[in-house]
Amino acid sequence: MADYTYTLLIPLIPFFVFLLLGLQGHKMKPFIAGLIGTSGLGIGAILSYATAFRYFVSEHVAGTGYTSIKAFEVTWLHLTDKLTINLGVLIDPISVMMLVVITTVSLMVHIYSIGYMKGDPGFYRFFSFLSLFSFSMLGLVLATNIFQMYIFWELVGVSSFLLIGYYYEKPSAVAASKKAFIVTRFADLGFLIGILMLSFTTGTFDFQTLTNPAGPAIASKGGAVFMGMSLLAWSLILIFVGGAGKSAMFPLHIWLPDAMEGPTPVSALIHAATMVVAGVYLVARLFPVYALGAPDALHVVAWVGGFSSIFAAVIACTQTDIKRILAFSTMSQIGYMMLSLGVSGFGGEEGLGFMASNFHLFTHAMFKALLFLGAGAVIHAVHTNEITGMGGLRKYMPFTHITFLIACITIAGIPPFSAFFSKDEILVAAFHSNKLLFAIEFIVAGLTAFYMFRLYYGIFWGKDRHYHHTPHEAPYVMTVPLMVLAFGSIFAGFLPFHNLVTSDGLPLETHTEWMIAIPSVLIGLLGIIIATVMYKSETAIPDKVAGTLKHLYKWAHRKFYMDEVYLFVTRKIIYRYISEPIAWFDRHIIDGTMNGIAGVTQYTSVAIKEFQSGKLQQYGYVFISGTVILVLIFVYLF
Amino acid sequence: MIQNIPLSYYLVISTLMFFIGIYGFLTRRNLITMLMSVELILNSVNINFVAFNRYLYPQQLQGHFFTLIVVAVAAAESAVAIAIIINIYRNFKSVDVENVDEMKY
Amino acid sequence: MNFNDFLTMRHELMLTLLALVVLIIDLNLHNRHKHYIIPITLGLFFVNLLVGFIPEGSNTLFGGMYRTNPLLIMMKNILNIGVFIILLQSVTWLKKEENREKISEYFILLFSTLIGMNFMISSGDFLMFYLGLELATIPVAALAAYTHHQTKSAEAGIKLILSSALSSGILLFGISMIYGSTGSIYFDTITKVYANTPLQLLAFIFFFSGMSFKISLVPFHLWTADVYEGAPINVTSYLSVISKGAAAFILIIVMFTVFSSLAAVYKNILYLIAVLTMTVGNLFAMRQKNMKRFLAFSSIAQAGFILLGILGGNVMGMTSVIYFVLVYIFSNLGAFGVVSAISTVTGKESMDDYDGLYRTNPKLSLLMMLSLFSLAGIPPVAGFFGKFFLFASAASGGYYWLVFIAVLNATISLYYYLLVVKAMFINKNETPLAFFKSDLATRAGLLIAGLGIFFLGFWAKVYEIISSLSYGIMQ
Amino acid sequence: MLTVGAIMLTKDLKQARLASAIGMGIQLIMAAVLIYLYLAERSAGNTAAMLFTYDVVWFPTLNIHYSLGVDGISVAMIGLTGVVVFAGVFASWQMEYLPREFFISLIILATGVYGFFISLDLFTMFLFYEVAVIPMYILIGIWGSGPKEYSAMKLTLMLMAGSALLLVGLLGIYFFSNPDTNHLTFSIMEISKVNIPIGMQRFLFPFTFIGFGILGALFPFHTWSPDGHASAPTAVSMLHAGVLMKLGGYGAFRVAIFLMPEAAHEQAWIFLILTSISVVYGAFSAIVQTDLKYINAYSSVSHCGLVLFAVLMMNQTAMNGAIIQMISHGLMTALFFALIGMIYGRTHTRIIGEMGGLMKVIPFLGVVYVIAGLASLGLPGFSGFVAEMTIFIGSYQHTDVFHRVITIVAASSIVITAVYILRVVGILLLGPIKDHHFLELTDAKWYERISTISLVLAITAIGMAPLWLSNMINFSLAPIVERLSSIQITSLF
Repeated sequence: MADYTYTLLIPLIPFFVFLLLGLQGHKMKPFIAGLIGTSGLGIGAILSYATAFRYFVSEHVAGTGYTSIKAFEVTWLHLTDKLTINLGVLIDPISVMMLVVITTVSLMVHIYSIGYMKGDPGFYRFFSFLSLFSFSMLGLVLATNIFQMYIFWELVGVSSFLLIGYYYEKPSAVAASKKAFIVTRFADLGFLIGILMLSFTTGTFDFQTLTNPAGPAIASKGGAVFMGMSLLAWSLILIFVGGAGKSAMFPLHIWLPDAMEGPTPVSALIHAATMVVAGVYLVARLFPVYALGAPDALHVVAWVGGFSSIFAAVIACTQTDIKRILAFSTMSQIGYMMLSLGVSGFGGEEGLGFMASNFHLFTHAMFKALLFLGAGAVIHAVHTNEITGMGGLRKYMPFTHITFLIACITIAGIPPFSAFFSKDEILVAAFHSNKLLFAIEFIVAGLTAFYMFRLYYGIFWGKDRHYHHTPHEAPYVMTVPLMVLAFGSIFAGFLPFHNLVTSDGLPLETHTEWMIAIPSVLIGLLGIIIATVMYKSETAIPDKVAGTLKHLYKWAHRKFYMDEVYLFVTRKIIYRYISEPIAWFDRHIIDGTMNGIAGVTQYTSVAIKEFQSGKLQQYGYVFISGTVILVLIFVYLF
Repeated sequence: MIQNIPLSYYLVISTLMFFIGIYGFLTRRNLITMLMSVELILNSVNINFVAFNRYLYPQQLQGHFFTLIVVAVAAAESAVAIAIIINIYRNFKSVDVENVDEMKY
Repeated sequence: MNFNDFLTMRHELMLTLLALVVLIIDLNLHNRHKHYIIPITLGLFFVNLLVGFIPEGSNTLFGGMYRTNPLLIMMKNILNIGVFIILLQSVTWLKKEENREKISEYFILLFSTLIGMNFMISSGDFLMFYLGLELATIPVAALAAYTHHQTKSAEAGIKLILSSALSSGILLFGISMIYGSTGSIYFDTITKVYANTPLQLLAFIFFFSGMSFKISLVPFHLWTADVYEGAPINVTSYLSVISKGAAAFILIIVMFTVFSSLAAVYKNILYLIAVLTMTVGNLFAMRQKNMKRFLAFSSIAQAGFILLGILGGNVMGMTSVIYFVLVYIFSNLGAFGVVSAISTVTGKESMDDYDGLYRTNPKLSLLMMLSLFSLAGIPPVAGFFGKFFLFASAASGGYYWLVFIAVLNATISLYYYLLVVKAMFINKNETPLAFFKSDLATRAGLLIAGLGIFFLGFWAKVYEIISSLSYGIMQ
Repeated sequence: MLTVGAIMLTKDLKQARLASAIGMGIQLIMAAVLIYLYLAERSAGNTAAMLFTYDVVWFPTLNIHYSLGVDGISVAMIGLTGVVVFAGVFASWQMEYLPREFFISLIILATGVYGFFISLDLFTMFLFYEVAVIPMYILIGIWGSGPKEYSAMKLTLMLMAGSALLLVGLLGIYFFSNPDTNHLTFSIMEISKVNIPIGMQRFLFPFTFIGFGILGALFPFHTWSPDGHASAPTAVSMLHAGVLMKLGGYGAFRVAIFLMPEAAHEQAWIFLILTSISVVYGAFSAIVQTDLKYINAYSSVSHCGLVLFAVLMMNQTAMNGAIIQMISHGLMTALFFALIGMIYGRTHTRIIGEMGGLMKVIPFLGVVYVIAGLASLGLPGFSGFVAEMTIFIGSYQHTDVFHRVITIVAASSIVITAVYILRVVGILLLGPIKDHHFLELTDAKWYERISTISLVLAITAIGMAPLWLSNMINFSLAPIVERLSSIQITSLF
């Protein structure tokens, strides 16, 4: 067994960077701060690559499956005899894959940010938050037990909160960060309750014990039945709620579009490549429990994923803010991954979906980060987010244009770019599992190609707009990461994922099913063509289409009024009909009772003052009556 | 001769005096009269003591002594009370109890 | 009468002597030099106080009419201490021009009542008891009317003398019935034969009403506030502390010895009366603005607490009552001392006049606060211990709900005590009472009270002594 | 060795603020040393339930002792008190009106609290309890703000009413502490060895529990808390919410549950419902408040409700969580109140609507406020998380369905907490600056930094490395839990 203890450093380095920058950053020159942050991540990335290499290649004994290795573990908190919260490092295929993804994207984003955030007064703050996020995210993926995951899950949430609200003087950013935190927090409550139930049924937090197919969690089949499903299934569904919140699955997705208020590199890192896929990772992590212990829960995952993906894709077609389009695209793609997990089985051929999901996660991280960073470069150049304020930028920003185009083609699923492979396998898995889900995904593939190219054309083609100053290409510190990611987007598809990341650790035989691949490519192309027709040069077609599908368009444009529903629930129901009445009740009824007791006492005090009339004879009366009453009571009662 | 009068007669008298005293105390407006009513009460007690002693416990003298002492104390009490009543008269220009209610509530 | 008998009756005899000495000195002093009486009397009384502490066993005199034992001596000593503090506190007041000619009167009357109380405490039969009671009451009425040019004082006097006459009448009527039904006025004899017959119950209730008047239990309390307010302040403190304390002592002795066979019945009465007294006393106290009246009602409420100890009906109860009275004497004298000091110098007695007192007279305010906290039963001052033991003894009798009501009442009482604290410490006042310096005697009086308030609680020895003495009696 | 009491008595004589700062600093060091010594003793294998005991007979006839001693729990609470008092003294550094009296009262208050935690005798405990309550009146009444007299009176009277209940409970326990030999005792350790008759327990338990519960802001007896906290001066709010309210939780398990386990089992469900109402209700109330102190006060109601809730769960983990929660909430809420006081001292308003964008002008306080907020909503790395998670997991391990369901109800408060914390942070610190006067504000002074940093350090220290604390508490909880579990649970429903 190889020693992986050094992997501990991968999350710890960003953590120390965070402390350093957070406490001392304001005294540093911005560039130094940026450099420290970047180099911290750089070391992490190198270590991650080394780990990946060792794990998958050099230390791997050919012919055997990949096992999970606990590289490091300490007890953090001792709860009961059985339950302890440990902190540690777990090395297995998916965590190693995530390490690579996170450190790569994060490193790129760090480098990019040096250019993007130049001149911002909170430069060091930005980098310290980025480091905090990297630390949390790495801690999350390396978690050895579900509770450690929860811990870092929360930390990820808060660093996301801090980064979304980075421009804290902007009310919309503040509102967005608040929304993101509260929505995910709500989801986390589900996660927490899920953990509680899971730990109660299984008596452990540890992933290795939990996911062991012969272990108690799976063998128990979940204990008591509640509303037609076992407690285990319920707990898994609740855990999935947590994942859905983080991964912006319907109906907990509403925070994601707003989260685009954050700086664009943040969107690229957190809200495209890493944090939002934490939900996928969570389900993948617990996959054996889902698949073997409670398939019911897995169905929920699949359907939520499927619905989210089409839901988001439709909305994406109508949005005009380029970052929001990308955000909905992200949601849609994560829906894919979820669905893929949902339709997967455990072990062997059945586990295709699992593999595909992780594969797609990997490729998606590359191309989506690329898209966001590209969008960032565009925004950096034109100072607006609105697609209507852009056009004809390909002349001014050639690097950005090319890389963006690569990413668009990738997401559309055109071979040989990476997403073709991952998406194809998802479709295959869905096809073998549930035809309806397959159909949905098939349509989504077309929609994806359509809205991505709509975006692409909107930005880079069409007429020049009135720009304040001539847009110019971003500096190299920004374009180099674009190119690196573009490289990743193109070639990641050739990684032998089916050998590396599978549900049971054993290699998986895949073969391209042409009956599915060809139609999917075709529908992707169809989407591209439609988009080309409609948006390459400005025509009246889009308006006409929108006019014919008026209601659908309007609904989709308003994101199916989900925000309004939430506003109604929070503002009206919680605020107006729960909190305010409770506060009123507290002030007037409870407190009123307490004051009332005092008031009654005072009142009585005044009411009986007539006894003390100052008249001697009345005193006599009272005296005599007192005696008489006592006599009556006691002589005749006893 | 005394044997012909049962104890209860004395007791009835003394009880009547007691309650007349209380009644007087509660209804008379004049402070002096009130004082006299109190004396009635005390005298009813005296009758009680003497009667009990004579009828029930003739072999001892406790009741008689008690009576004597009560009489003496009552005298002292009246003296002080009347002194204060005079004082009241000086201050209030009246000995009506109704007027003596400066302090109340 | 030999020397031993003198020792036995030393409290009473010394006081009688003292009263006579004061009288003689007074007769021989020129009008201008009357105030010399004050230090002389104080000195002599202090001797009396010390003599009181000479240890002495149990003894009886006059064929059982007078009896004494260490516990009773203890009670008398406690009263002596209280009187001594009062005397110290009244020096300033006595030195006033208007009182010059009446200084000796004050002392003589005060000592007479104290003699009465001592006799009452030591009484072995109802005759002695009655004598002591009247001796303790009638001079107080004269004292209440001491400042005869004030209408309030006169009113206080007449209210006290007439009400107490009525109550004595009723009490006597009760005694006469007791005599009639048992054939004796000796406590020892009565204890043995007393039973639960209606007549004897009736007699008991009459007697109890009379006693309740003395410690001002509701509904026999109505005279209290008026008399307290009208009487000169030092007389008020005497009434509220010494008279009440003595009455509480007697009540507990009588209840525990003479009427012990009625315990089952009288406990019900006490329960009722205790609740009434605490509640009504508190309710009235809440509204008062005049400090004397305020303290009057507060002392009514305190009397209700005393009943809790009696309800306990065991050694603990007895100990706790005596201990409580001791603590109460110090606490109340602390409060009254401050009120008296302020009233004597400035003539102000209203709570509103106390606004902002802390800024000008911090020491007085602090002592006042300590005293009030002690009265309210707040640790670490002695009142807490006093109250706690009372409650404990009631609880030992199983009266948990009564304890609960009592503690709630203590909470209400805390409310109005805090009102005074608030006035002194919190309320802003443009024109607070000016700073003044009390004379030596007053300060000594206040200091003793303050020390007592502070240390009595921690000094468990006091409680232990009382407890051991009570133990002897209860056996 | 341990006579914290003695040290405090000498300290009472010191008067100036410097003296109290030094005194409290010494006290803090003492607390740290105590914790260290305690751990050293334990690791040396000393397994006695109470360490460093000190026992003097006080009232022999009643068998009242002045009995002190510590176990892991009280050591932890003393550590908490040390930190909070220390921070409190620094937070009120610039007290101008009657400073000497202020610090003396503060120290008396602290004395009461320390005494309470180290008491092993019910009488002493009750005594210190009341000692701790009364200075509050003076402190709030004189140095408070707003309707201070009303609040002070309300607080004092309600707490005293609580002590009325408590006193009945304690006396009842006393008189049944040794029914066989008639040798009554107030000693907690001795009473824990006997079984109070079940009938009496049924009667006494509500008294005792509600008595302590009022101090722990148990619904519906919590209304003193918002008013009291809102009116109190900074240091007093800190001490009160931070430490004094913990007396309730501490007493509830040390006395009510430990000494009357059968009744506790029987009646727990009633109080569980009440406490879970506290938890959720406090949080909901906090959402709509506009005064910073009210928000925090309701949040305290919610958090302290969680303490009592966990105590009532009566298993080792949950109770452990309860104690950590006490410490954690004590630190956090003290930090909050300190910050609110500092912000109020600058902006002269506590209405959140009137402020905004403060992060820009007072970044230090802003950052600390955010930290406090995050700690309060249970972010990992801070103590709140440790406490809440221990409570929830512990509670959920209960075999009874009712307990598990109600745990979920209580757990839902974490979302509501997030809502009101973020609401405040959003309005208060972030966004544009509302009032140009705010631009002239200055950031924290050195003493304010000492105050806040000491609290933040404590919060993070517990949040990062909770194990030693948890183990220390666990060790001392073991006998209590053992006693609880030895009871035959007779029909909960």
